[in-house]
Amino acid sequence: MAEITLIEAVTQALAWEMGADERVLVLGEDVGVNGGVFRATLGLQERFGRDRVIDTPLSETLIAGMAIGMAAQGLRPVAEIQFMGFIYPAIDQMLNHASRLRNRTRGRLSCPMVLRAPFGGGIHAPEHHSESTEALFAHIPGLRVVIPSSPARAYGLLLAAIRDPDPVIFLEPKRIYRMLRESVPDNGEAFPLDTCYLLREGDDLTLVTWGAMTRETLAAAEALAGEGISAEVIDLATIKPLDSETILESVAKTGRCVIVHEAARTCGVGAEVAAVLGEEGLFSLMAPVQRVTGFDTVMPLYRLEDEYLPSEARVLQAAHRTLEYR
Amino acid sequence: MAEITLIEAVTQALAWEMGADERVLVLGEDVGVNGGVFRATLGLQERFGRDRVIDTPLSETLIAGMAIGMAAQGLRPVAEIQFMGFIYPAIDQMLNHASRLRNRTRGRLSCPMVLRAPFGGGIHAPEHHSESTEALFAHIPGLRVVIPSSPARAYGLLLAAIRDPDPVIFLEPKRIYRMLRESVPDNGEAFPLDTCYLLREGDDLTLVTWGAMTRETLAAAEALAGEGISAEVIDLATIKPLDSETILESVAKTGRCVIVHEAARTCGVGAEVAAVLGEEGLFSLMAPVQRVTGFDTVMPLYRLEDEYLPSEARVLQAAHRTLEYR
Amino acid sequence: MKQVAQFAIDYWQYLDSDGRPLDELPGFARDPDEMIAMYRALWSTRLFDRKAIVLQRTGQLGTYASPLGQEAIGVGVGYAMSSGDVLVPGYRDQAAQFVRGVRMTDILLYWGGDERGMDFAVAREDFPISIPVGSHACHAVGIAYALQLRKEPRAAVCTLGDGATSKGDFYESLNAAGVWRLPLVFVVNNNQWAISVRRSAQSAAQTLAQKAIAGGVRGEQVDGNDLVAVRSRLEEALALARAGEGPTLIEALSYRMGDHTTADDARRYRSQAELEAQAGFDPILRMRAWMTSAEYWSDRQEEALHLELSAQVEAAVREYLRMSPQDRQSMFDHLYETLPAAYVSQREELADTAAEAEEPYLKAGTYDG
Amino acid sequence: MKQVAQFAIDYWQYLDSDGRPLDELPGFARDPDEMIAMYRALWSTRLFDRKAIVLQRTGQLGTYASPLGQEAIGVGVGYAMSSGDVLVPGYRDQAAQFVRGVRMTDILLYWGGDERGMDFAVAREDFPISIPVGSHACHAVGIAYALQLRKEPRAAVCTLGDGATSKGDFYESLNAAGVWRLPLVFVVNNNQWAISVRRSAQSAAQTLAQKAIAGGVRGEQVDGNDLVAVRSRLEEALALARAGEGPTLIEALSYRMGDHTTADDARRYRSQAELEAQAGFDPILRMRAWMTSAEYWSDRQEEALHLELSAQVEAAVREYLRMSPQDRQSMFDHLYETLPAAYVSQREELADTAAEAEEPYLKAGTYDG
Ligand SMILES: Cc1ncc(C[n+]2csc(CCOP(=O)(O)OP(=O)(O)O)c2C)c(N)n1
Ligand SMILES: Cc1ncc(C[n+]2csc(CCOP(=O)(O)OP(=O)(O)O)c2C)c(N)n1
Ligand SMILES: [Mg+2]
Ligand SMILES: [Mg+2]
Repeated sequence: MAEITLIEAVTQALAWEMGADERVLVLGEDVGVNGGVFRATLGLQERFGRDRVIDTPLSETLIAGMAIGMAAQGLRPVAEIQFMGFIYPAIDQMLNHASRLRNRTRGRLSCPMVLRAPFGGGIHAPEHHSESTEALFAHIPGLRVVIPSSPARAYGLLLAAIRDPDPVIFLEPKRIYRMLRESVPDNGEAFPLDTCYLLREGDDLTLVTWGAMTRETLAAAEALAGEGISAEVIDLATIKPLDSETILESVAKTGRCVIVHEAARTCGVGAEVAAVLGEEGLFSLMAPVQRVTGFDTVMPLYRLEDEYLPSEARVLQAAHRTLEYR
Repeated sequence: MAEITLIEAVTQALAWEMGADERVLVLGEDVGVNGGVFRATLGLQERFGRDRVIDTPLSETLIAGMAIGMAAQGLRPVAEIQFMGFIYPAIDQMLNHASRLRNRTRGRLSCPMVLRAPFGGGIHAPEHHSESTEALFAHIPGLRVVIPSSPARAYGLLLAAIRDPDPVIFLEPKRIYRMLRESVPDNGEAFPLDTCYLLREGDDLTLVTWGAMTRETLAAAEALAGEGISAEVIDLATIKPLDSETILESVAKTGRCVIVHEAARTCGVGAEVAAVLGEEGLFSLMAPVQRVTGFDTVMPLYRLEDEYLPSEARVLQAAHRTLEYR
Repeated sequence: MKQVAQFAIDYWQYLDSDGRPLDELPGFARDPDEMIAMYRALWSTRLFDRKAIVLQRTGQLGTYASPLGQEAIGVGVGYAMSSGDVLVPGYRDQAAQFVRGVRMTDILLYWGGDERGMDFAVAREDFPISIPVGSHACHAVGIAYALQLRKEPRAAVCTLGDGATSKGDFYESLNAAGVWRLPLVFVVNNNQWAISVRRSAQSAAQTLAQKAIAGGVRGEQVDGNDLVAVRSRLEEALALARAGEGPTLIEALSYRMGDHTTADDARRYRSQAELEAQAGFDPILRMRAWMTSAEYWSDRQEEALHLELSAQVEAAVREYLRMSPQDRQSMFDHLYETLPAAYVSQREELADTAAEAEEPYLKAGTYDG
Repeated sequence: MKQVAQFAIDYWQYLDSDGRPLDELPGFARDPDEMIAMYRALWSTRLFDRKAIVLQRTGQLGTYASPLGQEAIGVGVGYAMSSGDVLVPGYRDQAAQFVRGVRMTDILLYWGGDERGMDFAVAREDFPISIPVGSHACHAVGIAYALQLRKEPRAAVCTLGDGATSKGDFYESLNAAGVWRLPLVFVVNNNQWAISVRRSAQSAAQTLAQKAIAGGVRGEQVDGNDLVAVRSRLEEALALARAGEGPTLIEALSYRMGDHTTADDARRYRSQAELEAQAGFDPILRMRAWMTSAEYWSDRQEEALHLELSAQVEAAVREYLRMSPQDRQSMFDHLYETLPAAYVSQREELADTAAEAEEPYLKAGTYDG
């Protein structure tokens, strides 16, 4: 079986599900003949036609809003926002409508839609193309927010997101779109949502992360192993709802936790993880929880973006700080 | 001196500053002859003219976006969003532009604007009129987010917000717009931003809150006093940037902390406060940090809204839970 | 310099303000039963409206938006639509919703702060009303797209106000509907006001119908207080929509005779004189005058109708007032199809916490929104 | 039924595609120096553009958006504007920015990932490029409002693309500009494509100029490859704006001869034949043909011009490549006027952390955006 990249896994999942379920369709800017600017929808229009692979006008509010109408009609729209930097005009639709259509109609109507967007820094893209603002969506009741960190999880989680009966924000870490390959059987098997994925077992400390930062975090864990320190690495994968049990169990074992994310620190999803630990895991904590995050600044243009993004070195620093407490 | 309500204090601050600084102007829906749906801008158009008290078309993206253009031109726009439920189309402008105009131009242009909006539940308003989503803004680098909880602080903080050289989101807890009166000298004196306000001193535990929930929190502190428990009450007031020092000092003294907010729990500003405590105050904590918040559900229509909002009873329960740890 | 494009906006009216036909009337007007049914619908909305305002004033209903004087738009929309069409309404479209089969009790529940008012027993594909102005136009695009994709001879109708035409989401929707030639009709109730902002302050466009031109969409004006004209133009637009001829924007000219909502006091910003000048254009009086002259209708029938409809309204109100509130845990029951494990404990916490004794009605009218 | 409103869209052109005057030319065309200056500006943009693409291809510049074939729009805008006017540009408006005095080095710095490229030494009230398509239209409204409020005889110009006309923020801005009769000119560079989406898939409107009708605003088309026409229509619109006659929307018809950006490969979605069909409409060839026939310009001058401008471009490139990156702490230095205490420790943390050795240029072209 050929090994594929994360972005190819996204395409593979879309193609599988469109083939299996004619209610599924794709819409967004340049998703048609161009296959999306990252090629996530490559070949889909040829295969499934222009009616189901829809190039929209340049209108992000519309993209989200019409997906809601489609979903209410029983379709399974997968809408693409070209970059997360352009998702903000869609927040109104996601917050005021998608997240609550089922609730407000007491289940009469529902909103099984997926809103996909590439996000995060590190590819030296232009201004407004590199932010990570998943926390905005994680705060909105009624939504799911899912972030894959490997080709296999991209495939399995996207299938799950499309099949989920409620709205899902599916954020794709574009820095690792093509960074690694693995073989991903095209078998239509979804992965579970609402659960963390354990990327590495360990006893000495817990590293919690998601998305592209799994790379630096795993690298840090490897480096720590070289020092004889055994780090557990947890990929949140679904950041809303949060599987706090897995995190709490891990920290109950290790007593130490470093949270790593690209987004700005203040009110990032790391804060929620830390809060859960402070509420429900306080007495297992042997050291202060550390957050290694993007800074509370505007994401700089690309010359300085590597200074902004958490590095393996910063993760290691934090891990060491955590381990100093005895 | 007459005693005034919080909403009157807002009007008083606007009138003062418009009188003192001709660069200040007000814009929004129905802010003109109608004086705003809550009367925040009552009488301003008569006094300062239609050019400086501007009824806009029904266009929230425009309201925020044109304020940015005005601010860049040296004006000091105070833009009103009629209810926070309609602020979301303005997020794109605040996140992608207002928050970074100074930064991206290396200080050549800046954005001294205020975006005001009434927020929160408890007045039995229609759907979409009662949410508290301050956390969305608190996550955005480059913004300030300010929430007054008394007439005096509304006056002093709004003046400070207008005079601040950077963009400020000013959220007004509408439940207490007319709930209490105090005398607020109309002297043009601003209150400091970026600092918490200590509403009540105490030694046994720290209650952290902001906005309308200061009422229930103070009431709980009073009830605790009756039981011989001395609670310190901190009003964050500026939720971004967060004055964590004041909180840490208080918790260093009390060892216990309950955070109270109306917004949904997950990724609310309470998470950030809890995270800061877990990072920098871990060893003062004698009990898990408790969050008493709105639930992670859609804000219900008004028949059930009082069940959604944190009550004095829920604050007391949490306080007692916290005090059980010895 | 050469001219490369020309456009024109037409205005439609069948009955003048005294109910005199200006032209040959459309076919449905020759069917007395049909006309009487429509006339009933006007009155049932108006009587409902009167009662709802009383309920609000007496603390038995929350903020409520009255369609007073604009009932012909909703009734016309409702009668032009087939049951298989989908309505995506604003908050002032009770008249259309009633014709579609939404119960008065539902509308009361909604403004009474109870989500069950959005769980319609019929018209189950219709959207509940949209409070965020203009935002529902996008939903209508998605719905119309679904109908078109499935090649169903159905159409969607989206109703909104003059103020809503200033919103970007309305425009994005209009434009997209044009691109895909969707089976979608936008109906703008131009009642001249958006709360305190008059039509002229909302846009320099001399008509709102011409907004359609920006999307390459058909646009026209209709006298919104002329029920015959509204229904007729809607039927035409819907027929075109179902036949694959694409969307239409219809601006229905009317006037908001009441306050914006019960939380508003329009005397603050508009003159009594302006209001009085509109009194002669009432859509119900106009229909009655014509129906009387056509000998479809008598004073005796009028009296009986009021008695009958008032009883219906009273029954709905009784049902509304009798309904006990939902369980507090209900706020978790429809959040997701299956409540995620992460929130189960919150649901339990909620069930455990006894809130203070609760007063389910509106607190003092502290705002206008 | 009666007609209540009529509209028409005009199309303006002065030089045909071979540079032959179609009409009496505007006054400025009789001034050889002025025309030569404009012609220089066309070429300096084009030579800059060629160089920028080379820099990107060789890993010395990030993603970059070429204005190839559309230079006349920017130059016309730049020359029509007074220095006191304010430009609110998109990302494909280098030509206008250069005329306004923005340095080539600044544009290189911007696409080279360095914020200092937005700190213009002149035109200091002009906005930097807006990447979020359409969003800057709102800023232009605010700027124009400020100019009008202060009764200054100045105007704002907002440039955007055909794709941007589908955005709600563009429409909200257009509509508001109409309401307040603001001194504001919207210039739509209709280059027929928004990345891979053709003009016809963007809107069913037969012209983009007619979008103006939705806001009650003047709208017209101009041949965007005819520099004389662009400047002339802009001058007219700006004169009206400054005279209190309100906003204008000008659709400048052109064609995107290059890829969307250096990250795009247009061959994926458009045919070679379509591209070739456009080759004869080049704005520079057209100007040169006319200038030659008017005896304003010779082949000898042309040669000298290329040498001179190439040297200028090279100098700018050298300056760009010589600039050392900003301190990493700079990312906190302009975040607020004064860095709040809460973030001081983050700034220190940043200063302390040595990031891995850094490669400041674009990583492989993994996307098109
Ligand atoms: C997006 C949004 N902004 C503001 C409001 C507050 N608001 C409610 S109704 C209204 C005026 C709407 O006017 P119009 O569209 O003409 O409809 P009408 O109420 O006249 O029927 C406003 C500003 C809202 N509900 N939604
Ligand atoms: C709001 C927003 N959505 C999407 C994008 C990604 N994007 C960049 S340019 C572009 C196409 C713009 O087309 P047009 O307005 O015609 O301008 P052109 O590039 O042709 O000059 C898109 C979709 C963006 N920058 N902003
Ligand atoms: Mg109206
Ligand atoms: Mg274009």
